[in-house]
Amino acid sequence: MLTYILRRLALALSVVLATLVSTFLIFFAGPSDPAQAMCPETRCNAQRLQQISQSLGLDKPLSAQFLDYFRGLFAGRDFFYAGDTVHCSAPCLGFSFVTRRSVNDELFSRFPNTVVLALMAAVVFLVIGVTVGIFAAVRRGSAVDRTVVGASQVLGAIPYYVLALLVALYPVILWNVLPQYSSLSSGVGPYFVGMLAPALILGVVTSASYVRYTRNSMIETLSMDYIRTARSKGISERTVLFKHGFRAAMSPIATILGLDIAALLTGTLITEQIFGVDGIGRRGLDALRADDLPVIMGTVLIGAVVVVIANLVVDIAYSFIDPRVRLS
Amino acid sequence: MSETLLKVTDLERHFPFREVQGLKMVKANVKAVDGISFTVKQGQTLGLVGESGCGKSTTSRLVTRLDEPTGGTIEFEGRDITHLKEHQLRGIRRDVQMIFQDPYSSLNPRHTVGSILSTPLHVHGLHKGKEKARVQELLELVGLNPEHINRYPSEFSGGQRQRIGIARALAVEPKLIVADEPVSALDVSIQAQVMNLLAKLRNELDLAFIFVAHDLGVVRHFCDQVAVMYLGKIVEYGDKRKIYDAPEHPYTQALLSAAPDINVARGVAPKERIRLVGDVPSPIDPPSGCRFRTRCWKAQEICATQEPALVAATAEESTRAFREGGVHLQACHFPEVKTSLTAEVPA
Amino acid sequence: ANNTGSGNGTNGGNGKVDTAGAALDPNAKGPAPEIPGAKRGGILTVPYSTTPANFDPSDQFYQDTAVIFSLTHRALTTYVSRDGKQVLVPDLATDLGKKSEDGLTWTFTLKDGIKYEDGTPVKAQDIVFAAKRSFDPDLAANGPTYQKEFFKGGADYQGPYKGDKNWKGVEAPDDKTVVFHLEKRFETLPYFVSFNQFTPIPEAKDKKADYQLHPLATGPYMFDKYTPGTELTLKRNPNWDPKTDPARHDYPDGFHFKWGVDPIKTQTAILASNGEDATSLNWDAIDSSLIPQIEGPKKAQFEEGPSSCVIMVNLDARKIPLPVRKAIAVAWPFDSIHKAGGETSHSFTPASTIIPPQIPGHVDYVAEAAPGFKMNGQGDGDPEQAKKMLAAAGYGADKPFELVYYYTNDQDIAQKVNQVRKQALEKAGFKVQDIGVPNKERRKLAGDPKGKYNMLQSPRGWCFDWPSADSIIPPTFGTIALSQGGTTFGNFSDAKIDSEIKRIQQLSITEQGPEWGKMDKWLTENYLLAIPDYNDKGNTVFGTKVKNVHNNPNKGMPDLNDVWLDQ
Amino acid sequence: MPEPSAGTLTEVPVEEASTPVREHVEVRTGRSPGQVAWARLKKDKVAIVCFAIIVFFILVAIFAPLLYSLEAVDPSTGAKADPYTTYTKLIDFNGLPTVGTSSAHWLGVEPRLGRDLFARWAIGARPSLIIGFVAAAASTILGVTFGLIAGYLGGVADKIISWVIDFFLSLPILLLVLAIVPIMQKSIAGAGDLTADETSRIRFVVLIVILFVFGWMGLARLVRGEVKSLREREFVQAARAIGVPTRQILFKEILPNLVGPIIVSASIAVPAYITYEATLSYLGAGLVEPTASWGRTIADAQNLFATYPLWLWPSVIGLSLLVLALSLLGDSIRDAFDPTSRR
Amino acid sequence: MTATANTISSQGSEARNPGDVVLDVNDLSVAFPTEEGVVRAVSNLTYQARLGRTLAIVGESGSGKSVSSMAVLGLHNPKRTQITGSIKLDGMELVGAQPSTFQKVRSTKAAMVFQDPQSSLHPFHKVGRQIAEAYRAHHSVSKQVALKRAVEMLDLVGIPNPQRRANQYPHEFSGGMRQRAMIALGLVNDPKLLIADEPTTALDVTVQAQILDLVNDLQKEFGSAVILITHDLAVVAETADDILVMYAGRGVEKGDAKSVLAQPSMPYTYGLLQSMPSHSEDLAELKAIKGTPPSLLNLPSGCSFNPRCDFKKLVEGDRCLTELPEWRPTPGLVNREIRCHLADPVATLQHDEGVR
Ligand SMILES: Nc1ncnc2c1ncn2[C@@H]1O[C@H](COP(=O)(O)OP(=O)(O)OP(=O)(O)O)[C@@H](O)[C@H]1O
Ligand SMILES: Nc1ncnc2c1ncn2[C@@H]1O[C@H](COP(=O)(O)OP(=O)(O)OP(=O)(O)O)[C@@H](O)[C@H]1O
Ligand SMILES: [Mg+2]
Ligand SMILES: [Mg+2]
Repeated sequence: MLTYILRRLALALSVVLATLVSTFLIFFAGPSDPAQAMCPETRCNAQRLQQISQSLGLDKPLSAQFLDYFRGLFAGRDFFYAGDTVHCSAPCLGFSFVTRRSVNDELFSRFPNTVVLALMAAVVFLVIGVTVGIFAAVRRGSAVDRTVVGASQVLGAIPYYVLALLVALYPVILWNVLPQYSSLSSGVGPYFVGMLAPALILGVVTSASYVRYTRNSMIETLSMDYIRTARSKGISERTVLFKHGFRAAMSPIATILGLDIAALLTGTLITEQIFGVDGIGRRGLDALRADDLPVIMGTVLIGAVVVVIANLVVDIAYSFIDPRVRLS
Repeated sequence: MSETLLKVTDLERHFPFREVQGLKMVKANVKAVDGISFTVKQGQTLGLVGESGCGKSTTSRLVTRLDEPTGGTIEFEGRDITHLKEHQLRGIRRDVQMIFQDPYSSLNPRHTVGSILSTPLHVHGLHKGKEKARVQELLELVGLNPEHINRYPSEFSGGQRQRIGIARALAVEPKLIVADEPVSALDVSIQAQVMNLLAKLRNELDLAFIFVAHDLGVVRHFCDQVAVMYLGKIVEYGDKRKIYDAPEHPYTQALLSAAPDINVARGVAPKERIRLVGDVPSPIDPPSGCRFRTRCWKAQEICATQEPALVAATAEESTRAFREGGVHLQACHFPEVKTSLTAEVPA
Repeated sequence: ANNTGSGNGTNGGNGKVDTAGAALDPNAKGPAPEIPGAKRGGILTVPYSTTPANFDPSDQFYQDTAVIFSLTHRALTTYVSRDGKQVLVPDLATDLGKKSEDGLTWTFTLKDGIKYEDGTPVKAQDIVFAAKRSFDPDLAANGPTYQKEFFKGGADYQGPYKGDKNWKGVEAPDDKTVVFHLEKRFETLPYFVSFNQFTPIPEAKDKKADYQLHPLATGPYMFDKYTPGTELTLKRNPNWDPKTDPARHDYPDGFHFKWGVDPIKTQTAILASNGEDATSLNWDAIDSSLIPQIEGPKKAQFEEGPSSCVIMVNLDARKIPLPVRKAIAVAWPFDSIHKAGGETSHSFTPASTIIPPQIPGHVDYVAEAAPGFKMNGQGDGDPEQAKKMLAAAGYGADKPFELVYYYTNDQDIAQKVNQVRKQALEKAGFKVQDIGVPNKERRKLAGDPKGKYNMLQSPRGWCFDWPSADSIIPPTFGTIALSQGGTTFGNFSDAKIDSEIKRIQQLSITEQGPEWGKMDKWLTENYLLAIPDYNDKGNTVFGTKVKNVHNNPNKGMPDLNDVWLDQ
Repeated sequence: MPEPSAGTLTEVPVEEASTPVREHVEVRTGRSPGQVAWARLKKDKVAIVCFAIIVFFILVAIFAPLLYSLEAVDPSTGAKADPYTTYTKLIDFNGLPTVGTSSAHWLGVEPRLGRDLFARWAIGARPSLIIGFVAAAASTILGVTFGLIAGYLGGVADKIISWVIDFFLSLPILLLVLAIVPIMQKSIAGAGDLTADETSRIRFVVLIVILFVFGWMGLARLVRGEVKSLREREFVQAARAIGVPTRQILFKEILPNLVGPIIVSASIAVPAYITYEATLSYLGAGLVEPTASWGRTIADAQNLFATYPLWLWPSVIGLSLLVLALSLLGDSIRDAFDPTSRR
Repeated sequence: MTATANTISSQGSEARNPGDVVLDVNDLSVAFPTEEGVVRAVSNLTYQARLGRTLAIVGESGSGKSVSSMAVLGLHNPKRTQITGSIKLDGMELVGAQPSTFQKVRSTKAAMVFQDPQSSLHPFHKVGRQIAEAYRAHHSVSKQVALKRAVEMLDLVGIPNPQRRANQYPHEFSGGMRQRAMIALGLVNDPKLLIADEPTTALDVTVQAQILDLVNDLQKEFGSAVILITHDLAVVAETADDILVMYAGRGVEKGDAKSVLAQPSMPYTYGLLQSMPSHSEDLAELKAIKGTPPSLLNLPSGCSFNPRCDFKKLVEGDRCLTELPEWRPTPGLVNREIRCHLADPVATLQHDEGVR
């Protein structure tokens, strides 16, 4: 068990490190010039470019730049700006010359919104996906099953953003049945109520695939020998389904969930964009438009770390769900 | 006396793995096969019996060089093949063949019978240009319809598939066939067909066999010599008759007594059963000294400290073996030595 | 067309402004006159699509932040809207400044009783500090650059942190007096000091990069919560004294700005006016899908008016001879490009001049590119006529004239416009090399005078910084920009043009207007360095409870100071 | 040990009057697993309908020019429509078309530009299909190769490849792709200047490359797992015992057994890539003008879906229907290859 | 209906005394409609199980042993299975019974021990809990009490240190212990009938002996009826009282176990015995039954065994090929029944064995 966790941890770390290196290379060694991108129009000239390069350390060799960045992640880092040092505490993701703020301020303040959206959506798709999936599995082959599976297919086939746009427009703006997003500063209640529409549509659309995963997993589980044993004990069919079938059927779903975190981030990105939720995805997109490399890189890194951690958590949780894993 | 085909000396296969104990990373070994020796002579059949996990399959895989030993030597026709590389093994691949246990997974479901049987011919460049005829011949040899050359394995029953597996092994005209539980997966009625076929081929083609099985009846029926394995070691080795009728090692005795006997229905008194307690210990950390001591009713202190060698039980036995040729070795500090072979069951 | 500042008070109409003098009211006093029927209370929500980079007063140059700062920050001067016209009035200063004889020293005196939001008094030194701060290359990276050009020693000054401590371009001899020393005459300085760069910043409270998180207010509102890049809420400033302020009202209780919203959804929502949307206002260009609404049932929720920008088709006169420039003007598919660009009848008015109508001195004329072919920014061009003109200039099918330009290939609309433009130009017999580059890069490439293009270099248009052609023609046609390594309309260096600019700039502010107007016509008729395309319009969509919205023609945005909410 | 019943379910051999010496097998199901799957597929009505839909779209894509040439000559422009020529004459000053559906424009014309919507719709099927199929083919090859290597060789190669898979799977791909598309476009283009047509062609290539570079991991993981278990299967051991060279074992013994999972995974990849392309186009990192693609059209038309529905919906329907048909067909294929699944 | 010689009528009443019929299966047929056609897994099966006795059901793989016994507990999916005939368990008719009826009788009246203990125990639940659950399903007791009972049961089946073992997961058990746990699970509610479906096939010889001894001991202790499903005739010889030989879904021979094995009277049973190496260990060649079992999709007409039968020539006409033989007492033997057309099977087979 410990071996397993340690090995898993080492893997996670190496993946994060590799993400760090590769995104760094893509962005800072790629064809676009970060200083140029950050140089404001009205006052951009050679001198200014050089100042930015210097302040960001872009004039140093790439390896030194990377070391600076890397050190910043663990020990924090100082930037020279307006004749002043701006301290960016660990884990320092850099400093944006576009907004003059440390990337941490930019992203960590928005990260909770993304997390709330993703979690609310996850609740929606897990609840819908699992209940409907089990229902379909138990009624396998019936008209209900076919309808459910068909509907999930159709839902999955329509481009997500079209659905999201429709929801953002009709129920939210025009019919006013679901409230619009408002930031946490306008109150906890309105904030969560405002998250409802984006979380619902993201959750419902994502649930389409979970309905199918759950259904398939449940069908497979129900064909296992130990389910037959459970039945032969004379316990109720409900107990068989939920106590014996459900837990075993859920463990592959947990794995899929871990793998799906990356996809969920994609979903939140589009959702944030459409519903105006102030999350890191949307911030990342803005940064892309503004060529704000430190922020883009910070977003990618945070995303990677989230995925890695989620996978790690799922894997370790999995070993608690399935006692067989604990030994290996 | 026929010449020695295969000579295995102190064969060893340890599977290393790593494990965290507390905060340390510890290297450990699964001692699947831990120093076994035997010989197989031309035209002879050696039976390998023992409980699950005792290393029978691993031995088969080592002998066929599908796996590389971590110790000991394997000599085939006097040539050391222990550590040959894949390309050096080509000759051996012709002379030593294998028949597998599972008739379902041992045939590639994507290949027709014809292609399964002609692959060895192509690989070794045998019967060039006449492969098809040879394949049909092989099919006929194992009692299948030669016209079924274009069928897929899924279209055959288990017994028929096992015949295809046998035909494949025969395709390269080997001298030694290692059969790892070739009939365990088959029903009784089919098992008999396959056994008969193997016996027929053995006689017709003068083949040597290493025959792995856990069914003692099957081994008794088919083999000349028997090696009884326990936890990666041979505990008793000798002529079939000796082993079955006068087992000396307690484990062999327990094994034989545990096998139910159909003759009970005919009024033969049931054997007195030796009840072993517990299960086979883990091969990762086998008991010290004699490996069987943890389940043995004869175990004494010496068994824990000293590993018994595989030797003849008594001096007389040793001389008898020398005189008559039939070996009988065992590895127990306290072997049961029966002087007369009286327990024979009337045929 | 709207216009601004006419001396005759109520005479709104279409009357031409021939003097700018009346657009100044040095004697204006607070408080600002009450708006009939206006009620106090409510929060006005303002969601819009762009996101201000920051709120450092030293760094502001954009219209949206200027509108927001107009609620919170007071500079030396400011504008008031009188009968739909913009008038420059003193704000923190007692008048519009006193000029020395040689015009190289200006003196402003501060009013009494002006306080920051925390109750501390505003001193002249604070304005001097702010002015110096606007030179910092980091903090004021995006701000205007006039101060560098005109203030004494401004060209090399690096601001209060890194710069020369003894720099004396701006001084405060005492707590109430601000003195500007100039390098050369700067007749429009009173306009310039209405910029946020001249709102006071107390040096003791300066936090450099972090000052933007809460710049100290002097206006009726102050920062409440600010989430950079996301939103800003304003609340009332208890230390604002309306009696000192001739320009501002404080009807709503607060404002809530939200950035980066999807304009179409926002406008749709505001037109539907459910809940908070009824007290919301958006100043993005109206989307064509909503035009049926704002022309029909929702007419009352829409306001439009001129903005400060004029858009041109820029030609590189160094590389394209005049006859070909004229042929381009004849071939140009104005209407198609406007349609493809998503422009609507509410987003622009076709232009035939360089100076937009609301600027004093504007001369309304329509030049001809060919006999009978008027350059009025309308129609889809005449490819046959253009072909003939090209032939006359020696170009034909065998030897086509090649037009080379950069276009943005990472924006959908730009790609579409390019399709239309290319097809039309090719139809007129030009060979077209359209070089697609990402937007950021296009700005760089098209702003490089040595670029590969021969047309559509920067600038695409020009938005004036104050209502005088002085802030339009010199920066866009003068050689200075070109010699400093920038691009201009035409990229053309011509001694005659330069001397004419210099001559007009020496005139007093009131005399300049008509002269610029004449120069505008002269430039187009004789040079055609850039083809006038259109004047941009500002649009405002607002909820049913938002009242008294009117467009500020200097900004193309509503004056939020005058808006009130009907709760 | 009894025979596994899964096998006997579908493959019960029939024994008829046999001669004493050798057995005759009277075979009813004389087919390889692939053939069995194919036979099942042919019986699957859903699969056939889906297949028909896909073929329909493929035909539309191939014969798009022919299709729109059937439209009548527009009386006001005096020309036959094509997907690229703009006719702003047909557009009013607010950008909305002044003509509706007509014999000259079966689906009307595009707001703002006046291009023929039917022509664009028909030709717009091409990018989706090409990108979907080419990227799926490429990622399949990549995934299978890596999976085979990792699974069969094991050891260091396996560790490295598995790690790379994990690494790719933890990247927030969409954001990265959005950032990389322009960078890659630049690298491909080099220093040269690109016209609109060149840009759109390069974008096409970039998209395909990106889709498969970020899309092979799932299959590689699957193939690796399968190979790992196949490797231990006795028929592979048998091949080794016979002396079959490794390469031949990989390609002749193992690969044919992966046909099922590979086809299934490829059939799932195609609709996924098509959807992904549309999403990228929506976010501005997809195809560019003047390419006509459904994803682009949807992105363009999203705000006018109520005001001018003809613009948006044909593409949404086309895309959704194609994706739906492809994924249902994928399901059917999977079922056909999986003897235990019965819907 | 049954023609067993010493029928003890127990229809409709509860079985209490040794020898009472607990399970009365009558003309049972089980068929599965599949894509390829209807699989007739069990046809016209009739047998009884009695208290205190062990009935062995033997036959080759696929002969319907498991399917028929699973029908007793109603473990087939009712939507995909056609079951006809009658199954009376302790007087209760189970064919066509409600799911609730099955729930009541499972584990209390009849319990089943499955072939593969590895896959038959839930991998995620602790062994003790799995056993306790079965107890609680039929007794309203607290969890602790049920768990105590589970520990007792584990002790009973000879698992050392049952208290600790109850708290472990199945994968921490060895194969033999798992099978013991399965047996404990089967017996926890003191059923009158225990069906053990090949309980030792997956086990080693020494462990197999332990388990068989255990089942025998427990039967003596509880006096319940045991149905032992196996394909190992030697096991039958040592453990069973009665035997039912199945071939292709049908019973073909039944009677006293020892008697049947010593003196088979149906060619298939005879063939099976002949092909066992331990039966004829010194013969150079085993006497194998030729051919393979038929497809259940398409059973041969007449006697299902006819394509493989060496003796069908001895039956006049082609009755073997056209007419399904009915159950009849074996001529010349008491307490034995066969389905075979042979006029004098005993003599015929004895003669054949003599020839060899
Ligand atoms: N590749 C391997 N890695 C680690 N351990 C192995 C490996 N192969 C076999 N073993 C271990 O070696 C021991 C002997 O295995 P082997 O398969 O030879 O037994 P066997 O006698 O054939 O058993 P069975 O009767 O079950 O087939 C077992 O404990 C097994 O777990
Ligand atoms: N659900 C099902 N659908 C279709 N056929 C089935 C089903 N269950 C069992 N069968 C078939 O019924 C036949 C009898 O199966 P059964 O499991 O009873 O055999 P068995 O005698 O127990 O054999 P074994 O010794 O292999 O356990 C087999 O051919 C099997 O394939
Ligand atoms: Mg083995
Ligand atoms: Mg069975």
